[in-house]
Amino acid sequence: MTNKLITPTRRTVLTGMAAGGALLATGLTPRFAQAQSSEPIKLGFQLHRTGIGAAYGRWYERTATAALKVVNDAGGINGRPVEILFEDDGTDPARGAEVFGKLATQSNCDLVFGALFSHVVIGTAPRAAELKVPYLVCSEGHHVASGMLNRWTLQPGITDVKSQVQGMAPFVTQNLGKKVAMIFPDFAFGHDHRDYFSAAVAAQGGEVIAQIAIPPTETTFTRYFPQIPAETEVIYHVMVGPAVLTFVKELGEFYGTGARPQLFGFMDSLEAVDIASPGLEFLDGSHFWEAHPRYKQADASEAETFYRTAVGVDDNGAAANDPADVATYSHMFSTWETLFIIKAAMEASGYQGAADRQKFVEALEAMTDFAEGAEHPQGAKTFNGKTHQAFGIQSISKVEGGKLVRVHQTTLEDGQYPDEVDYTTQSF
Amino acid sequence: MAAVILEARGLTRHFGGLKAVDGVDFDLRQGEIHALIGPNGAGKTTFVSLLSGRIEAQSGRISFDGRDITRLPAHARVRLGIAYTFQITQIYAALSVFDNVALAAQSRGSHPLGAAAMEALSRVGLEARKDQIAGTLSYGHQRLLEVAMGLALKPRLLILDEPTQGLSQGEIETFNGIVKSVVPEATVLLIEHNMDVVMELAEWITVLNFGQVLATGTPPAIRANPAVQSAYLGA
Amino acid sequence: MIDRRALFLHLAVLAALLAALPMLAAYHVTNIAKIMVLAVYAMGYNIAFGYTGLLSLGHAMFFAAGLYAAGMGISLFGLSAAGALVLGPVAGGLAATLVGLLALRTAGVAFMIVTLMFAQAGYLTILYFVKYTRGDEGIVIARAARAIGSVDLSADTPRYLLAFGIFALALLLNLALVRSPFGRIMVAMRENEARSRMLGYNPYTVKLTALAVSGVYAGAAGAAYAVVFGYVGASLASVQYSILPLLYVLLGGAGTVLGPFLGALLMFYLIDYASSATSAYLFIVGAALILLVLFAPKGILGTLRERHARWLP
Amino acid sequence: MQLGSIFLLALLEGLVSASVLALTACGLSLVFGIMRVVNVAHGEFFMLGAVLAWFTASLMPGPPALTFVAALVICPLIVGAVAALADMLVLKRLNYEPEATIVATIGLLYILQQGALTVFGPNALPVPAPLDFRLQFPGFGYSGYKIAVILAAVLLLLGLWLILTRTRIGLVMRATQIDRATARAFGINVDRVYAGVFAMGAGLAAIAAVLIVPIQQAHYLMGADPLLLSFSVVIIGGLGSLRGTVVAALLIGMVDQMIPIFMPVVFPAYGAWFTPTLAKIIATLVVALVLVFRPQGLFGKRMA
Repeated sequence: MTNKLITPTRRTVLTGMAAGGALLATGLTPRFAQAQSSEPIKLGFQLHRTGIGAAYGRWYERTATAALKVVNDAGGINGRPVEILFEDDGTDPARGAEVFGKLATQSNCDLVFGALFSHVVIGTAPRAAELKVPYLVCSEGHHVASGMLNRWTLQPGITDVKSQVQGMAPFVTQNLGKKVAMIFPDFAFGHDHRDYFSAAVAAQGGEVIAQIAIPPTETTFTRYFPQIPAETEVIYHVMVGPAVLTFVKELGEFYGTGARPQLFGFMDSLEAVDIASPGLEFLDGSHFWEAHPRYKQADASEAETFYRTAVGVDDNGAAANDPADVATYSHMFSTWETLFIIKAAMEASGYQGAADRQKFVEALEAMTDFAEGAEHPQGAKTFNGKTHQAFGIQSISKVEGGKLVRVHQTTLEDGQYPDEVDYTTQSF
Repeated sequence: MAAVILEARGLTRHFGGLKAVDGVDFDLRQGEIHALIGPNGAGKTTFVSLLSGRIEAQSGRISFDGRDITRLPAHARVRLGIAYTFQITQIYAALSVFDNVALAAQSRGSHPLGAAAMEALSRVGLEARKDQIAGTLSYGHQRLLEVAMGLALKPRLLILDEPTQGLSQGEIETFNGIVKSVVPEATVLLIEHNMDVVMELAEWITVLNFGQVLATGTPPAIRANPAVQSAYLGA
Repeated sequence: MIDRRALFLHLAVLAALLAALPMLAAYHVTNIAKIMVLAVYAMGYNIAFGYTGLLSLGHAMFFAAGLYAAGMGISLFGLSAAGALVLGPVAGGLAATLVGLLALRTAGVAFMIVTLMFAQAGYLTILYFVKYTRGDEGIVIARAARAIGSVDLSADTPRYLLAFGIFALALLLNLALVRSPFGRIMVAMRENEARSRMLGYNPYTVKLTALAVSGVYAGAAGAAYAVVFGYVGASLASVQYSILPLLYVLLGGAGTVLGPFLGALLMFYLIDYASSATSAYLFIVGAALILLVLFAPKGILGTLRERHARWLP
Repeated sequence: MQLGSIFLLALLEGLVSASVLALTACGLSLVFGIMRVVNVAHGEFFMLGAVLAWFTASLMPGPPALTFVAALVICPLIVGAVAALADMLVLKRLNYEPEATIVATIGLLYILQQGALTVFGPNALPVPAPLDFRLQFPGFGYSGYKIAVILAAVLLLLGLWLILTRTRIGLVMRATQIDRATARAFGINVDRVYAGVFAMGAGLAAIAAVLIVPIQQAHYLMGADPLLLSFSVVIIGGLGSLRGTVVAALLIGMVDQMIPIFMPVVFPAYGAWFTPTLAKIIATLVVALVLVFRPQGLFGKRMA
């Protein structure tokens, strides 16, 4: 076992002294210094390998591993090789904090990144501040930009939900309809959608005429559909968890082939689910938000093609070696991009080791733009150092013949909102 | 004659169609040793269970020392001074002999606890075994421990349900001595099959049959009662 | 009445925990602090289950009562950390008393299911009041609030010392409780309820008292968790957090004072080490439960007491 | 929607969930009634049935209707075998001591859950419905398969009832339930009966799960909900009473479906503060209170 319960033991001190003595005797001290600086940079990854987030976790791990290979092939960070240590957090906040501590203090990782589920992020963030270790989350929650977390927690790789929702609203009201019924899970993530979308729709002159909250433990949904008012023009749905497919299927059965409102959904509902699954035919013609289009679009950039190949995803957004293994494509790019941002910020701050962690955060806070390219295949982004939040371009795709085709892209301005916090005024 | 300490009137308990106890009137006088006898299934154990509160009466009334206790739960009756020892040995098998008796003494608020517990143990001759785990005692000793727990409660009424069952002759003699030493400070109600024990100890006997009182009186009177004889002999 | 050897053993364990602090790596300082807090929770569980024989599947509710009393007290009402640590046990005891008043009308299997149902209702209640609790996401307690006087409880050493202080107090009180006359009555209730009733003890009040004490422990642990680790969330009120103390107690030894700590220590590190090798740690928890009830129902210290050290409390 | 349509929809949805619940809860009730074992892993047997249905359906060639029928036969058998094994290896050795068996079945729950995750992965696994037609009612459309589920469940429950009342197997099971020792004296192999009953209980959960997967998909965390609902059903119906279980399943299944459907119609504030989550809280408390104040259930007689 590599874990040391009590440090330092007499034996490790003795071996250390012996090794040092040997080095001095053979006059190899200069090479030793060089060896120290070429020691790998260790990045901890808080992974949802088990628990409710497991479907995402698998793809987060694959994407981060692919990005790591690209980084190392290009010479690593500051000329040093990079390692990622993956540790399962069970998608549980308490375990998340423990895992963070383990990665930071036991495995001596330089920083930790990768968490997706909001409760894990929120449960872990205090630990990051206590240990003064940067924590880069890939969660799309509004918790970072809302100011509830701390200076050590940042979300530079993916847009937060408030911005996403706000960016969507004009398209929905202008193209689909002005009277919206919302269906969302009755917990914090769903409430974010409810609150921010209702406000954004109102600002566009539309109206949310029904808010249907569904309890988190629910497995069937038909019984909620009669609450959708008859005059509804658009149904906005955002469901998460394993029951989402049921939700969509039941909605399809409910409306059948008859006249139905327009459907606008968040891709969260169908991440890792094949659009061609039995029962989903009725989604044809409906619209989805996507952060990153799952199906390779006709105008896909070179960077996009490179990214797909590197991660091992085919043109339909499934694993290249198993077409039934559908990716969580709309979210997983965040781990890729976050790794390149880590590289950029470490190089900008001249990061050498744990002592430079604060410099790393400051360097990241000073960043403002990420240009589209192999490092940012999802698209260009701005980064707000004060709120620690990145803002990117969102896509709206339409289901056509069992595939998702992009019909609209938001601009960076669409998703802007006034700052709610200035982390840079907080002490480290 | 001494004052009546416990009085039951019209006490009834049926189980489905079985009239286990059926309108029994019963008096117990302060300081006596009273035996309750009757054939198997006569309702003796049910009757004392009603007195001790382990089973609730369907109708009738029980008063103890002038106080109506009919609706009082069992543990509250114990606190009033009605102690009950089980027909089937019910000791704390996993605890030490001392702890068994201490639990009884503690319930009465005896102080100092240790001395009170040891006194009860010495009255049944188990003081040397105080640290032994109760479940490892011989059967006879377990029965004596059961009695010691009853004594440690310092009861005003001690109900003993077939206490000598399974005891050797020597143990029965010890037991008889213990019971005699309890009165007249306390009163004893004894369910017993062993007629020798009954005749040696009881000052008064009540005979139950089919849930009803068949006869009641002094030992010689009961022995001479033809109804009792026919009930017992089946004649 | 406390055996000298027993007192010495417990004081030695406490001394060792204190002496270990400067020697432990940072990672283990936090871990042991967490283990001590969870051990307080498990000790409370043990008072109900190990000593009184009440197998509850709803203790997460009592833990959460302390957790949320402290967490919401601080974040919504500006309570001090010290105040939260006092409020937590009160809330835990109150929750346990309320649940006990109803649940103790049942016994055995029905008691397990009733407590499970109450805890499930408690969990859903946290989700329902999402405006105040932030539901599944939970509340982060500001670092500034996690201090007693000028001592920052989010730093390693004060955190460890606070957890140690609560643990030491809980352990010594537990020792005193089980060696007190009331402790003997709790065990009597576990061993033979009918007998105990016929010795004049009211099973309902005895069990209710034990459950309330158990709730006070759970609430204290919950409050300590909130203050020391700064996070309060619904997942800490889920069924899993009712099973956890049961597992610790079964492993360490039900009805032993040190068992819950030993169980928590071993289980925590078993899962921690296993999680680097395999993600199948649920399997380990499941297998541990089954193997324990099959082959070592008395747990480590219970078996030790039976074979070698009868004096172990 | 018209009130009549709403009522029809509520009725249909209520019947679907009641029929599946009745099958699942009968399994739990059977095990409790005959073995006096509270099986906390019951929901995981349900889950296992569902993921195995996906496995069978995706491995076997042939049209969905054929693979589905195959799954309906194969999955309960496999799940039953797993249950029988658990009974022989664990529960029997615990001598069916109530508290120890609960702890052991909690352990089993974790093991089965982890096993399903390791073998089948974390994704929701869809199974195509063997019947693919929709019924259009005034105001809403409805899956034809769901109607078939109701019919299938009724037939299966009838079959169960016949087995229990009209066959030697049922007689042996009832004899064992009344008195283990006497049953043994009459030459009944009690060990085998227990293993069989435990397998049958798990098998019923598995059948229910196979019926439901074309509607709900299989997922390794799906066992919790049926477990809690089954507990509620068995408690309300009276522990160990099959008839009570079926009646309670009907009641709970209906109420569970009807609240979100009818409350918005009759109660305008529904959704504002009286959310479905609050309805669930109340339902859970009601079940707990029934167990406290009427442990024989709403439909059972108090035992003397």
